[in-house]
Amino acid sequence: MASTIRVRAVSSGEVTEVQALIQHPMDSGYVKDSHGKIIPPHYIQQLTFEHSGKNVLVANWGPAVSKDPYIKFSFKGAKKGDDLKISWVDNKGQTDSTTAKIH
Amino acid sequence: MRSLLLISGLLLAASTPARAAASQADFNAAYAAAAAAEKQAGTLQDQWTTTEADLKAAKQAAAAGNYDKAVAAAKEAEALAKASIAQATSEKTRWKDAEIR
Amino acid sequence: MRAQLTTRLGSATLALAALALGAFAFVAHAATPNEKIDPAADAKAFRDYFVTKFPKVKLDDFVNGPYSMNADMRKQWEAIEQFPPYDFALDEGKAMLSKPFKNGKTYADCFANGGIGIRQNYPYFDEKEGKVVTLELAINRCREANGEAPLKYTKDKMAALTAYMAYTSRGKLMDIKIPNDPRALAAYENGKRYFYTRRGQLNFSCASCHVQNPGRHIRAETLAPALGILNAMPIYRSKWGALGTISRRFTSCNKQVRGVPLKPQSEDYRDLEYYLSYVSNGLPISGPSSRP
Amino acid sequence: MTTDNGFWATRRLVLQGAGLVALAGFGNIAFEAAPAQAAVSDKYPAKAFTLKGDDTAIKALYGKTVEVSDKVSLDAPEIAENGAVVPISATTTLPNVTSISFMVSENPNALAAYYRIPEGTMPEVANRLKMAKTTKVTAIVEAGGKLYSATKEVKVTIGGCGG
Repeated sequence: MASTIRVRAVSSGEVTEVQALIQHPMDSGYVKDSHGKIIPPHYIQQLTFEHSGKNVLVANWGPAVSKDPYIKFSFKGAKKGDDLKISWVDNKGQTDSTTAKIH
Repeated sequence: MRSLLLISGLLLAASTPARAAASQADFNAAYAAAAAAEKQAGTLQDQWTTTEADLKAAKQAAAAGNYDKAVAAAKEAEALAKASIAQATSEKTRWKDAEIR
Repeated sequence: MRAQLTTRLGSATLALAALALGAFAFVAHAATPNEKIDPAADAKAFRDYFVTKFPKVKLDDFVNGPYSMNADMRKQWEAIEQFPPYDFALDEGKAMLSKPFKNGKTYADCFANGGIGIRQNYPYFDEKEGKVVTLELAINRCREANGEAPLKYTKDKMAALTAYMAYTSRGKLMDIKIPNDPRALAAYENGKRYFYTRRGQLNFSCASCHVQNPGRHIRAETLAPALGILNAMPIYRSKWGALGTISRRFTSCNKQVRGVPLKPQSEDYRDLEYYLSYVSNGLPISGPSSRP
Repeated sequence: MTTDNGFWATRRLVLQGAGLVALAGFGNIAFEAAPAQAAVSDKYPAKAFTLKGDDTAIKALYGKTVEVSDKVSLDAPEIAENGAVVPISATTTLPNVTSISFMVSENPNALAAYYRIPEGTMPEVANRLKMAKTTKVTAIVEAGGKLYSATKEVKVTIGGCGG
């Protein structure tokens, strides 16, 4: 199965800018389906970005983060060609992870 | 414009509630008239969702034995369908007036 | 009972009001019968109308719909397009294009250049058949010719595939041809008729919203200009939380004016697509795109 | 999985004026360990995400009070084009930032996202949030152990809670 995580990590020398998009329904638990039944909550709770063994960002999310969530941030200390590991876990315990090269 | 006035007359007639309780026969007649008009609107590619909703409501009310409600909904559906026919008929030539030239 | 009747009467009255409004909305200039159909002149007038109405909008920017005329919305859109939610669908469409059918053939066998960079040539008029063929229709015909079940026209796989095909055509200019065939001209004219014809209980035509009022709001939505509107298809609408095709957009437009939509890829819809694409000739393909 | 560069280059044709877009190819790796080999401070603050109203959420999340600061910059649209997807970002000139969070006052649960910012990570984050209706949105920056905030109102005409 294709990864649920898409990453663009670009180094401009000192700073690496990271953008990620994750395929996830992010169901809030407040929305009804077409039959009027509540769609149970299903959302990513934690998303972690790790560079050379150290977390560079930990995102804690509630159900108010949009479907197919997006995040952008920047950090120092990485160079082109380095690995960036991204992983998430949702409220049902499902997970995914990927490793991206910094460009 | 003449047809529009005609429709408004029909509409008012349709909206006057029946004094006596409606029967299944009343419903059948009203529904058949509405369905025929809606079919004609269909051939003109101009049915309205509101007409469809009224037809459905009419059927449901009739199935539940509420013929007053069923007849009223069918009559409204007929009025709406006729309005859509009038619209489609007048638009057959009138659309040209809106065209950018 | 009384109350219910009054409510329903309300909606009927609305219908009448809408009709009456329609009747007085225009100073009629009488249509000359048997007018010559001149698509090139139409297209020029169409483009001139928008360029004159929106002098600040660059021609190529019309394909960006409401974002060409609202700075606050444009900023949100650009933020979303930095990493758009349809990104996953593009991958899916790309994979679909090259994945063999059961008989070993692929979509690439049905389309010029393997289906890459050809979006701007659709729809086209098929002189053998005497009808307009849209990209969505061509995709399903390709499937059926190769023993595959057709895709649903409105979303999901069809949207993903057309998204990828549009994506590989970005920046190419819409290039719709009307062959010297009276049937092609008739299809074009029928599409134009559909575009300008008022319908639905709200008595709106496509043009009521997308010619007369682009940039303005209807309920909560900002209306897109008709010029280049299909160049951005398919679109990911936040409202849908998914990609939708041209078929889906036509269908939802009809419903919004309280009209019963036609079947996807019915002849009127195809002709409409033919007309709207033709008058947007020369504007770049920008699809897929995100919209509210 | 790879993506070719021409792909993104074409996109730029249409996206004039958008920020620098570049791409990273990346490989899939099988997922093995549980994702949260996280430090204690990286524990998911489950309770704070269930509360109604900014104040209760802030209390549960931080246990301290917030002061408004012009050194916190919150970027939010005046009118959300669709409440389901509202681009929101925050940045600050304050030093020693350890976290940034976003509160959407009118949502059923005010806390939307809470980012732990380790040393070496810039105090700047952009994300997309849902908003049920017109609401105040607040960015809270934790810097040097204190809380600073900036608030904006976002008008929502198409709500982000379905329908």
